[in-house]
Amino acid sequence: QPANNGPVRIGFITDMSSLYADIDGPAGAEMIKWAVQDFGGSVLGRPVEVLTADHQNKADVASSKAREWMDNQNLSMLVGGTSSGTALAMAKVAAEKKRPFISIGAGSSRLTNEDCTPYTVHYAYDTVALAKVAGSALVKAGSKNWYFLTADYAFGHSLENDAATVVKANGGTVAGSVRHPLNASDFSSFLLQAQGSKAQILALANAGGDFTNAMKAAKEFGITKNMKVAGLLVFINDVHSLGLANTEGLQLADSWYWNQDDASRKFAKRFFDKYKRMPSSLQAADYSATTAYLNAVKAVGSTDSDKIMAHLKSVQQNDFYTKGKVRADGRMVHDMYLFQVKGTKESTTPWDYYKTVAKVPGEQAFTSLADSKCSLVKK
Amino acid sequence: MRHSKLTTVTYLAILALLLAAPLLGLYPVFVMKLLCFALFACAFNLLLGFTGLLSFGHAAFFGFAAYVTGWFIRSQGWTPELGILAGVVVAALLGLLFGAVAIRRQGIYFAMITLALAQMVFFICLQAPFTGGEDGLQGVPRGSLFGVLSLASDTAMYYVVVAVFIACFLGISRIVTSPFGQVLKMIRENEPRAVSLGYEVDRYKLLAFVLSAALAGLAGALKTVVMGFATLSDVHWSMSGEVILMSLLGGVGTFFGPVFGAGIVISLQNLLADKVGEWVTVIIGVIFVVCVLAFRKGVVGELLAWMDRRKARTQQA
Amino acid sequence: MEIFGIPHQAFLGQLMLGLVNGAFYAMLSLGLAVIFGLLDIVNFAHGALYMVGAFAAWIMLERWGVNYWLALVLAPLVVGVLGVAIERLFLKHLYGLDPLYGLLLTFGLALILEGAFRQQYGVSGQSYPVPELLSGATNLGFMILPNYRAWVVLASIAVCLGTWFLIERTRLGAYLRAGTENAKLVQAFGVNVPLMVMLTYGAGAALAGLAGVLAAPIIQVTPLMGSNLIIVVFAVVVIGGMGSILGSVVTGLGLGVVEGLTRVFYPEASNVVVFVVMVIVLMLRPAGLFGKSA
Amino acid sequence: MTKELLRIEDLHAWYGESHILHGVNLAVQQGEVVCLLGRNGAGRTTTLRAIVGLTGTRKGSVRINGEEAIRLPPHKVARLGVGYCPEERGIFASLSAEENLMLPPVIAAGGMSVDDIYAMFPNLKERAASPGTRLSGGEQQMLAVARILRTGARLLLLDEISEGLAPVIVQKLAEMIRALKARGYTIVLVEQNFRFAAPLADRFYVMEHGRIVQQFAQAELQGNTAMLQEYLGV
Amino acid sequence: MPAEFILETQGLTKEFKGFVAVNHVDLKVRRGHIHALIGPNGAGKTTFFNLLTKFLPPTRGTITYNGVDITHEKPAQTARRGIVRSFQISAVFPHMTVLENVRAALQRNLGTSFHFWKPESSLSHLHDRARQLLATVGLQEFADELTVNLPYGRKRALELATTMALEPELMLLDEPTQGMGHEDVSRVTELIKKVSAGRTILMVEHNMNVVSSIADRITVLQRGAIIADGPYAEVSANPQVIEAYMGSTDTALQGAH
Ligand SMILES: Nc1ncnc2c1ncn2[C@@H]1O[C@H](COP(=O)(O)OP(=O)(O)OP(=O)(O)O)[C@@H](O)[C@H]1O
Ligand SMILES: Nc1ncnc2c1ncn2[C@@H]1O[C@H](COP(=O)(O)OP(=O)(O)OP(=O)(O)O)[C@@H](O)[C@H]1O
Ligand SMILES: CC(C)C[C@H](N)C(=O)O
Ligand SMILES: [Mg+2]
Ligand SMILES: [Mg+2]
Repeated sequence: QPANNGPVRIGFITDMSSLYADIDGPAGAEMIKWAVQDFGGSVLGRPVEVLTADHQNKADVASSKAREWMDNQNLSMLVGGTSSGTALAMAKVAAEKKRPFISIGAGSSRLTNEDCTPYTVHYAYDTVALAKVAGSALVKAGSKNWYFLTADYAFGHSLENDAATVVKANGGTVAGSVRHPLNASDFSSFLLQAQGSKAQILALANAGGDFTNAMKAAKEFGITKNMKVAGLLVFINDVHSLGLANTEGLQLADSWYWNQDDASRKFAKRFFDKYKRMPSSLQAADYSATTAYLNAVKAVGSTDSDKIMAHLKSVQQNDFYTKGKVRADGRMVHDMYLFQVKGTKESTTPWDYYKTVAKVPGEQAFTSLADSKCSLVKK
Repeated sequence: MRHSKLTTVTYLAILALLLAAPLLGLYPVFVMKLLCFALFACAFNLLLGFTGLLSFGHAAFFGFAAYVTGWFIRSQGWTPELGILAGVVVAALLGLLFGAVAIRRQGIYFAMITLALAQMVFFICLQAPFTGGEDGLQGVPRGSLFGVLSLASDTAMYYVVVAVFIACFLGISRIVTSPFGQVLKMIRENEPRAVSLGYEVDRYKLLAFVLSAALAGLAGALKTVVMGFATLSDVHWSMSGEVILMSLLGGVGTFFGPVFGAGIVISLQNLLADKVGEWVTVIIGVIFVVCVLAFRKGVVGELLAWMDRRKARTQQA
Repeated sequence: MEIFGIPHQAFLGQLMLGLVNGAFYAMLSLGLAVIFGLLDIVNFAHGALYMVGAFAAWIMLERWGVNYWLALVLAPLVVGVLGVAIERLFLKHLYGLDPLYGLLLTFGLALILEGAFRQQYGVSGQSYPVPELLSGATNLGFMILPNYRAWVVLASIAVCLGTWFLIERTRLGAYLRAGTENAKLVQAFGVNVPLMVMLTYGAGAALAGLAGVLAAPIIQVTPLMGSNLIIVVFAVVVIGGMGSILGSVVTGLGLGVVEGLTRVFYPEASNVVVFVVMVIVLMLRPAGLFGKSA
Repeated sequence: MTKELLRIEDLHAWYGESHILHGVNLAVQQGEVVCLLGRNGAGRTTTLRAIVGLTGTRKGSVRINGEEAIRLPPHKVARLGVGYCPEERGIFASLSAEENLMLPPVIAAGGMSVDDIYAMFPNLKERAASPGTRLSGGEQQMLAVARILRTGARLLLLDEISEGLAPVIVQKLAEMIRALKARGYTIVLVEQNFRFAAPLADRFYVMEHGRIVQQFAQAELQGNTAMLQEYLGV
Repeated sequence: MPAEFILETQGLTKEFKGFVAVNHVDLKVRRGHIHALIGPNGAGKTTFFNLLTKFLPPTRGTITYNGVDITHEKPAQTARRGIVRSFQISAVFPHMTVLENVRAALQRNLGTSFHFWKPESSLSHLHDRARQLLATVGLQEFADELTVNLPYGRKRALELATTMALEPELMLLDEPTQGMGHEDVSRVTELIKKVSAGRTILMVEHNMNVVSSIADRITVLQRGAIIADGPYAEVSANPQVIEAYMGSTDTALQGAH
């Protein structure tokens, strides 16, 4: 348990330099600092400090750093950034040291399923939601026979699994899958393997740089001619770097889009002024989660982890990013969206990329408590 | 041994420091990590410094043992000492395999072959089902030593690590001065001559390799128990490079050099990681270059040489 | 049409990719062999120089719009000059010492180069576009052959043969070979060895740089691209035996193909197949396929 | 009038930190054969190496053909017309015997032709295609001498060339040195084998502990046996 | 009763890519002899030694040692049987003391060389024997010197002491006096004579003074084959030997050195 005096320290460990750095990274860290500033810079009369570190997508780096902060810096709460492998590792340390851990960038549904802990909150999205929202839309649109190109680590595995379940549930079939290392430099041989499968759809169960590179290579090798290539986790940064010409019509699932309402646009504008690009959903969630935590501290009057967790699990959040609630298993349940990338002509202003196809209520998007394998859920 | 009085004093001082470290407010997890790497470097130095073989694949033993130990403790519920034992045994076997292949070639080839074999182990760890791939093995519980003494507290764990480290350090010193160690020395000095005296040098090299691998495995296994995880970083070639740097920086072929080198490298990484980002790699590289160019004996080696010179001078005078 | 139950497109495609990879193995192991042969240094920085070559091409394109063909000449030159600088500043001091020091020093240099580029460009890759002239693919009827990849294979074979000829069949080559064994003595005969060694390292580095430029349009240009490759190349070198230049070329191409085939039949093993081959070869022929038996 | 081809003054040389030569002085006239005698470790080899520039640091003066060579790198020294045959022979393993023979670049006109060389050392012709170090010890020695005869060097520095050779070959080498002298070569011999060197040399220098301690001419040989006995045990 | 000949080769042949370096050599070495092997450069003497000590595998032929066929044994095995060679270049452990050099050889018969858990002091009892051996070669005062610091001749002496520590029955010496000054040559010659007591020595030597003064029997090799075999006086008078090896007759008796 964190000591109840001295500064309140919030830690943020994420990929600052590698393939996920644009999606979250340094800008994500800045969002946490903004949230603290906007909160007034202190809570319960104690100053709030933000520590940040780069885990380079290495679980060992993430968990050592987390442990050190908790042992030596009296860390009150940890925000986990991108990459599920690191998030699972940090969740373990946080549980051992009894500190709230809010995972944002990581997608693996294991965080609130097999590997749930009393101190984990999974805030933004997860692989089940991606599968259910993006996957089922594709199957329903007629892509019945699937082949996966999967990033070979916790996130890719979860996403492939969860998507396969959805495909099968909707009457589709899975022809096979091939796994590529995280941050792969050359996708050609994986794509040739996929090409041999004769499946209708090549689903990319990866993200960030891996997703964009796989898309490009698929084009170069002519895969796009006889297969439909779809991303299961696509961020606005990816669409931006690939360009609308290459992504038009792509359907994708996300938890937030900068242009969805006034509050979002206001946040987005402030972000844009600093970074000359629009925030990703993760960066928005970083801000939102920090605020939620600080509110909880204020509400319970201490940084006591158990009290805070109880509080977080009892109140409804309501801000520009989310209108949801944390469930017993730690899952933050909120609405998810199915977006479609606009064509070059439809897009009128800079970063005007998405149109909303569907808004999926949280209860439908995420695993139901009844299906949860989390030991915290009483059945 | 040379400088025996000074050596004893130094060792006693270090022993005292080790025992008192937690009381002095040093972060025990950090010191434990440091000791694990120091042990790793000593194991490596047994091979490079005392047999003259440069292995560029020692991460394989360190890392694979880390996985094996982690797996037995986490998935099979073994007690830590059994898990560590399993790691050491597997590392020794792996050492036997590596050795059997690599010892057929000498010098640089030996280095490249060990590197390549280690890379193979890396890929196996990346793909094998029990290692957790890129995510690594997470959340390995420390458990209770012999099922009774809980290691959950850092202090308990710390003294166990210190005990193991001291035992191994003394063990290595013994190996080096043993009859076997004498043969290793002959091999390093003049291999054909050793053959002509009737020593089947390959067997001696192999035993040295296996011992070194087993100790490196012990270091990795211990690290898993301390830190609670085993990941690909442990088997990556850069880890093999790091352990070389530690030995080189401290002083190849000296007893205490590798410990010192490990101390410097680990502290540097710790200190710099947050402040300079990727420059850490650059800094490590620069240290490497400086060591090789100007500092081949390493810190401890240069110190010993300096004391030798001084002694010689005072004798002359 | 299928070959062993694998659609022929995938089969030939993988074979083709294997050959392309093999071309890089060949070029890099060739450079390694030249440097090793002549300076007795296992150039661990070779991978990093390859990476620098690719980055040089990419930076030239981004900053100054230098096109591929020009970069194909300029980038190796840049890397060659870097090599000369490395030789003058560092390696020069190691001659006559145990070759292991050369390995360690260049390992340090590799870390420095890699770290510096990581610091500057991060680890996620940069894309380099395929040059206009070579973009597109040729449909050979039985398979689709991306033009650029065909070019890489041809270019690398030409480079390798040229280097082989220079070293094994010319007087300069004889100086170089003798210089590796006893540079002092060759110098005492009146050959300007320091100059020769410097240029050799520069040339070896330039060769790595050239491979880097050739690779840039195929893979992501990342600071890590070299270190991932170099260890496989070491294995290739061990398999081929450092004895002959031609050996490293043949082995490089051959192993690329073996790897490609493995990807078809047992993809899980494709990462390790080269190392497995290495173990087998070492068991049967400790000196490597083309090495002179000790 | 004879000309001074080599003059060494106050030559000091070091290997690392060990100071080996402590001020060597000697001079060799054109066309002369001069022999350096001394015990093992006296510094004779080091003297030759220092002339060519193969020791660590060196100080003093080495004039070859009137040109100061002390600050020149070895390849420039060689270009002044110096041929060096090292004590350890220095045959290259990666070159064939013939490539070894052809290796040293020709630095001046007037060297021996390859045919002459093969006539002098028939073994070499027979083993021409073998890797250099696969030759027997003695064959390597022949090769080491033979290859500097090709280059046109006029000042030959020969270190223990009779070592390890069969008596017939040693006799041949003696003939060869006479023939070279007749052709006007200038030769500095370092020899352990006094009986080989005694009839060949015009003058002798005796070294001890990195210094020249004695010098005498061929004619004075008889009168110096007692001294030689003391220094060399001959 | 031990056989009269300690070592016999039959039809021993070594070819290098078609070049015959050792050609069908039948050699018998009598127990207790100092047997010299001479011959012009490139005759195949070193190669022959290499065959005997298993550093090279023979192309054809057999080697019998003490009645046992050892043709296909490994180098270390023949060493343990009692055949020990010295090298053409001096072979010592430079950064070990003189005493440790000798101990290195004595240690082998202890059977504890794989015992990595025993202390160094478990070897101390060898020191007496080591000092004895050093005394035989006149190196007793140098016992605690580092070997690098010894002059060349003494290194050869040390090498001899080390070799003797193995209690060899048969010693193979390849040019033991090469590169030595005159004093050292006579010292080493004396030494060889001394240590030959109770053992057999086969040596290659170009220095005819040495050969004539200590060899019991001489075999002359030319182009890999034996051209003469017998006592010194007989062999040195053989015109074929004079032509192939000794050169002009007047130097024959005194040798070139
Ligand atoms: N590379 C070296 N490093 C250090 N010391 C050396 C080196 N080479 C020779 N020495 C030392 O220099 C001294 C002179 O050696 P040098 O070889 O010149 O003697 P030499 O008269 O030629 O004797 P030799 O008969 O042994 O050839 C010796 O004490 C020797 O140990
Ligand atoms: N490994 C090898 N490969 C090819 N030829 C070889 C090899 N070893 C020796 N030879 C050749 O075999 C012949 C005999 O060589 P060896 O070394 O036995 O001669 P030697 O009698 O010891 O001569 P020396 O008195 O000059 O040392 C030589 O002509 C040599 O070139
Ligand atoms: C930001 C994301 C690309 C990270 C990825 N979803 C993961 O869980 O590892
Ligand atoms: Mg000499
Ligand atoms: Mg010989």
